[in-house]
Amino acid sequence: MAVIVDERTKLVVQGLTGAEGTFHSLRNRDYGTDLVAGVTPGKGGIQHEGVPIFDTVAAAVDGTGANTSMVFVPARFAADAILESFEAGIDTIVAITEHIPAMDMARVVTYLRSSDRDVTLIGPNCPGVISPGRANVGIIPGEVCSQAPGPVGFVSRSGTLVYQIVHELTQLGLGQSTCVGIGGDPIPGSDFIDVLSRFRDDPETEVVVLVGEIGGDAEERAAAWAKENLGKPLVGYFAGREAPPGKRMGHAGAIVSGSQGTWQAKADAFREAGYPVAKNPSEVAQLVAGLRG
Amino acid sequence: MAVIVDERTKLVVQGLTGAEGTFHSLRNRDYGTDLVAGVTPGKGGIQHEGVPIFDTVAAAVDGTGANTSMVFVPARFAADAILESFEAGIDTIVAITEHIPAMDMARVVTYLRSSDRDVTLIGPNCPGVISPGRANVGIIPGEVCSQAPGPVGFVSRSGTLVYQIVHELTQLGLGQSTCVGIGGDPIPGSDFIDVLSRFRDDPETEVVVLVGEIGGDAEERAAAWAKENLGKPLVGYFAGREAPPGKRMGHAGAIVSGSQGTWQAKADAFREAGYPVAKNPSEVAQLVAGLRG
Amino acid sequence: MDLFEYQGKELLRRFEVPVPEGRVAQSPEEAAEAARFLGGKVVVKAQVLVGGRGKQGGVKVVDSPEAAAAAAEEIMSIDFYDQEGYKLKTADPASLSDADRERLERTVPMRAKRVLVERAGELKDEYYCSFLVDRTNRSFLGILTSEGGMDVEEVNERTPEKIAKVGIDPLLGFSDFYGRAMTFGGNIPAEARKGVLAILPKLFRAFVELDASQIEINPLVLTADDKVVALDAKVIIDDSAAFRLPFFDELKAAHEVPEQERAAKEKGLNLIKLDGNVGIIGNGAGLVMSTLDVVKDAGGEAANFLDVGGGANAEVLSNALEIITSNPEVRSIFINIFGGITRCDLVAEGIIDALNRLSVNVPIVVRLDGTNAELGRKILADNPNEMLQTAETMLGAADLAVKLANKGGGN
Amino acid sequence: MDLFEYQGKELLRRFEVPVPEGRVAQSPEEAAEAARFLGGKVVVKAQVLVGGRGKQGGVKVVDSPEAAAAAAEEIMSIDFYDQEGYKLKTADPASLSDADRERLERTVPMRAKRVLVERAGELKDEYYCSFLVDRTNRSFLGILTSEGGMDVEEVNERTPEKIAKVGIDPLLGFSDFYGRAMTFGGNIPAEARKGVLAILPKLFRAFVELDASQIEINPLVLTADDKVVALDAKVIIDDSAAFRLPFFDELKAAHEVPEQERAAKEKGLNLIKLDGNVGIIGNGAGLVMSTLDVVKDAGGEAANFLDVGGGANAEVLSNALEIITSNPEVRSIFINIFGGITRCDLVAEGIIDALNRLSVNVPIVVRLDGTNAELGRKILADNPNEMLQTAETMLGAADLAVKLANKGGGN
Repeated sequence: MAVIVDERTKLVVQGLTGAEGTFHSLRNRDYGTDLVAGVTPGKGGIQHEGVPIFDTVAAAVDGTGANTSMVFVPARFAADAILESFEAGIDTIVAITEHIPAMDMARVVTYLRSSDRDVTLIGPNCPGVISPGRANVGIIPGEVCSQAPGPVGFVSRSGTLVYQIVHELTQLGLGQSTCVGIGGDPIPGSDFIDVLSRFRDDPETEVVVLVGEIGGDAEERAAAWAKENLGKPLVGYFAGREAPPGKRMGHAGAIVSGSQGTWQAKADAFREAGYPVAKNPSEVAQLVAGLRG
Repeated sequence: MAVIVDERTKLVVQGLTGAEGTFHSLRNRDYGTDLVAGVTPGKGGIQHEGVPIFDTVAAAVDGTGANTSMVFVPARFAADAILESFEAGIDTIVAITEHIPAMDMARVVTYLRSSDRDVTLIGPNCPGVISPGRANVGIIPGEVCSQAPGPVGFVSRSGTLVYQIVHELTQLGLGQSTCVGIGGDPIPGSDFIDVLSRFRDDPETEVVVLVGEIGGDAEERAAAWAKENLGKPLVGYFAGREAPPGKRMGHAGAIVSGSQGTWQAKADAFREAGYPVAKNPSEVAQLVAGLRG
Repeated sequence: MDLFEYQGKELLRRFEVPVPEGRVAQSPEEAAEAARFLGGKVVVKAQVLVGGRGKQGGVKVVDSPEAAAAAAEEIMSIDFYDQEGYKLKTADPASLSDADRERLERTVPMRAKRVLVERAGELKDEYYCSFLVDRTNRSFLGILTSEGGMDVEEVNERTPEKIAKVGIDPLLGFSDFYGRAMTFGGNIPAEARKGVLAILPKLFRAFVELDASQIEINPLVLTADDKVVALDAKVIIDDSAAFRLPFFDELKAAHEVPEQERAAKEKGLNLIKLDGNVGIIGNGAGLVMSTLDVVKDAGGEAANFLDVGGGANAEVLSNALEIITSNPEVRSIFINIFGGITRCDLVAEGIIDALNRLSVNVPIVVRLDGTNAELGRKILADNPNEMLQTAETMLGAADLAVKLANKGGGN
Repeated sequence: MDLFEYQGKELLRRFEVPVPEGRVAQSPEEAAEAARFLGGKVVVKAQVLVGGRGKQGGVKVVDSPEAAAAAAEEIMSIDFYDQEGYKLKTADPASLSDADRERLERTVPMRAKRVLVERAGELKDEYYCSFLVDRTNRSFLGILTSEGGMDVEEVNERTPEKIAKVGIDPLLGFSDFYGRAMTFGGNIPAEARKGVLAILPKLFRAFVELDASQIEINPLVLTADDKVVALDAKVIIDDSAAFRLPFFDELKAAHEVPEQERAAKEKGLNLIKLDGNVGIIGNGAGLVMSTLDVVKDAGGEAANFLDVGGGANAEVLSNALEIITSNPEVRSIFINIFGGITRCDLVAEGIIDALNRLSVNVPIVVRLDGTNAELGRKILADNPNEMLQTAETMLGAADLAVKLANKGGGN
């Protein structure tokens, strides 16, 4: 099982021939991911590091049966690249690119959600997804994870905190089913609830770790959803408890979310839902270990 | 049963307070349609000919439980009116207004089709829908139809040909389950196939009449669909056999449809699918009568 | 509204679509002046709304103002036929069927009132590109192929895989991947790719903002200096959007319409002139088309298509009769009304009014049904006129009208 | 980027959103000149990015150029606090908790470097309107209520039904029914309805085309002559869209940033200055925030937030250290790196380079983990420096850094 990526993943990388794209794509392949194609318009037909390159994602899908794409193109072309993958029939899209304008993502996410297809977009501005021992799509170093699949489902808005906290889990012998970095952008392709619902449905996942940050109300909503729907233990950690309060322009944000987005608000939401909140990254692993007895 | 409109129809009319809107809304009410509300922004709160008027469709739905809307507003406001009905939760929208720009309708139809809801838009530029003895939403004169429900499902691109041919059916004692004018616009809310599939699912409908026109390939596609899916007898009639061939600009149209849209192409498609084609309006009724033999 | 090439290009220029430099000319003198202004080799192109004007001599390359004037003069005297008509005209007469021969006889050729004089240049390659409202999918479609030129329909039949047909979501608009799908799918060669990829979003924006139902560029060319340019433009504007297109009326004014059609339009009537002798008045396009069909079945030929529309009243009917009777070819008139919104009593009043107002000397056959038909028939019966007859059914009325037309008479 | 009111209004004007006539002034003299130009009664408004500037004396109505100059002078000398800070500052000191008192001490007030001088007029009514990127629904939201003014959040808590919150489909864009849903739903009175319905699509267009994450008009007013005008404007622009906003850099230039933050930005580093004495360097915003938290738990206070980002190399680290050590408050530095894309060996090289290049005289605690961490630790061990210490864990490193900071020392 695992979620989002696994042994059945056949990966096409948009922007594979760039320096960053090459580096991480090959790392993913080295990890064991089935890297089948790259896409660079105008370079169709060549081989790059042993990977066949196509002009379009549609051609790559036709030629290789790719079912998952990773987006590594520059920000101004990335929204279009996501749409291209979607239209080519790709069902799992992992967008690493950061600084995609929110207007673009609002349109992209609306477009994907309005389709009849069941498409998963992770990111943008995210470190990707790794299912230990199965597949790695993104930039999460495989070494921080457990070598074999384990019982912990992990989801985080922050990138480097994925590394830090998964590393601590691994050191305590707590293997992971899948680790997902959803990214911290205003309009993510998948939010906490989307990923939690995948963990709910995954029989291998026995306990879930959610790593958030101050700002917005995604953590509060996740807690409310989990209480009603998750049916598995959940441990929360939120970075930024001591961060200086951000300047706030006007009232619109507060009218919408009804939350001030503070650490306290998030911690309260978790505790009220019956979920423990870790004080620091190390405590996350300790709390999970405690739950596992 | 019947399709699209029936005894459960609760009608709100957008543009009811205009002259045309009032005339036809009241005729629909006289026919027996449950006319519950009108919408005219800024006139909310008044009664017009005994019908409560609301500022928005949402308010009308809240206040009256309306589930069907009829759009009678001028062309430049009509696409927006359709969207308003949709967003207010209306499931059946009948747009009478003609001359709505095709760009607007392309956007509206795409928007409606991308929703999860099962929404039916009939029109624009159409005479509406009547289920004899049950409900009339539009401008089809109730007198041309059978007084009681009957076995014939009727669908037409042309408006006045609805009157002519339904009248001929009625005179031969061939009652109708529902008569639908889908309108002749380039981007109709419902096309022949949409309505045929409703007739397929309607146990009361035993035979279907399809009235088309030269141009486009809607009739050809309908024949192909019906052959595979309808499972009921179908009689075709197409106006324009002797119309002068229209001037044609460029190749685009032919590349798309692969059909020249001539009367012969449509008649061939029907005959190849095993369906009789009437030579004139009177023969439609005769062919149906023969099938009912 | 179908736009002339020069009109379409003028609009496309506003969207930064590269088109050749050119000037429109209404006379040989103006053509010479345009050629002088442009300098060097120019192409003189008939501005006429038919396909295949090149085959009919409507496009000439010349290299002096004098030659441009001569070309314009020649072009403006050509009888242009649409593609169907041209095929019939140039076929071996012996090979034509009776129907084809008849159709050819009925075909009225067109003249070009203007020529477009454009700077001529060397071309390396020709492509075909269009954006259109796709009725089949109720969406937008972009079409592109490296197999450009006039025979693209044949390419489509023989090797459809060479033509990229890319559905474009009307809400999403033109995201660049659509352009790549068109360009790579249409096998545009590498040297033209950048230029084509740059022109596509501009064409699409023009398509949407002009409320076009079609923009066809055939050929889209790669010039000797590696520029991608729209060498022709067939633009069709959605008449329903006229209210929001500030340029609509001005462009419309350049279109000539037959006098009778113009008079009808002025009175809000939709008339198309035909070549038979039975005048037709009906309400609703479908019913009028159907009326043409039954007239033909009865052995007659319609003199026109006239739709008085949904809410016809006495005045509309009276106007319609006035226009129909102004056609000297008409030998009988068939008024076929099925009242819905239209009330038959008002139709009858309009007929009586016209008979009183005009000196009508062709027989009129009236068939009324639907809303207030009884009342309408009574009004006609109460105002007897030797030119006026009624019929119970549409088919009966058609038979009678044709019989009367064939009997002769008329004005 | 949060725009100043005058910047937001300048942009909104391009979208034909009615705003009061006004001029921005950078000195009392310019304010007087602006008042002279405008004539009559004017309002002088502090251009400062805090909420509730009115309560703090930042908005004054005057009726002469001299009075405008005086108002500008006064306003430009006010210490402005954000709403939270102002609440603490004006509260009874005895009622403050220790944490609040500490927060107040750490709050740095702001000055207005500019005032906006606008023509003042009579108002009949005030409303609240905004468009924003709605993170919760991953869509757009339009908000409108007749209950305008500064207390709209309270209205939202007490009587949320008085506030129309209308989701706007990002693909569909602003169809007019959204405007009616906002206007009728927000109880806008009949006399203002037409003006509000006209302004909404313009505001929405500005929202989209400016790549705004928020446009808030509070108040949107009905003037004595029944015009609907945006009296204030809080516009936030999405920094990620800077590449396609030609005005971005110019507007950005008007924003003052602390010297250290500016220097960091020039080197591509994301730094926010804080008031403690433990310098922080980390990779990734989440890890840096988490580092602040553990420093606090260890009893320390961070001197800054500095994220070296995803792909930090030796040069970046060296620059980061240079900037941190330029802050005289810093007593110790905590470098917390978990290598993913970032390679720890390059980080170590950067540290060594900085130590060689600069005269660093505060202790540095380094914690390396992840990609090439072993190698990085070896490089540090091979280049011993009395100011340099390493730690195995993040928590251990935090403890050490805080202990060293509290011990004193420093440059």
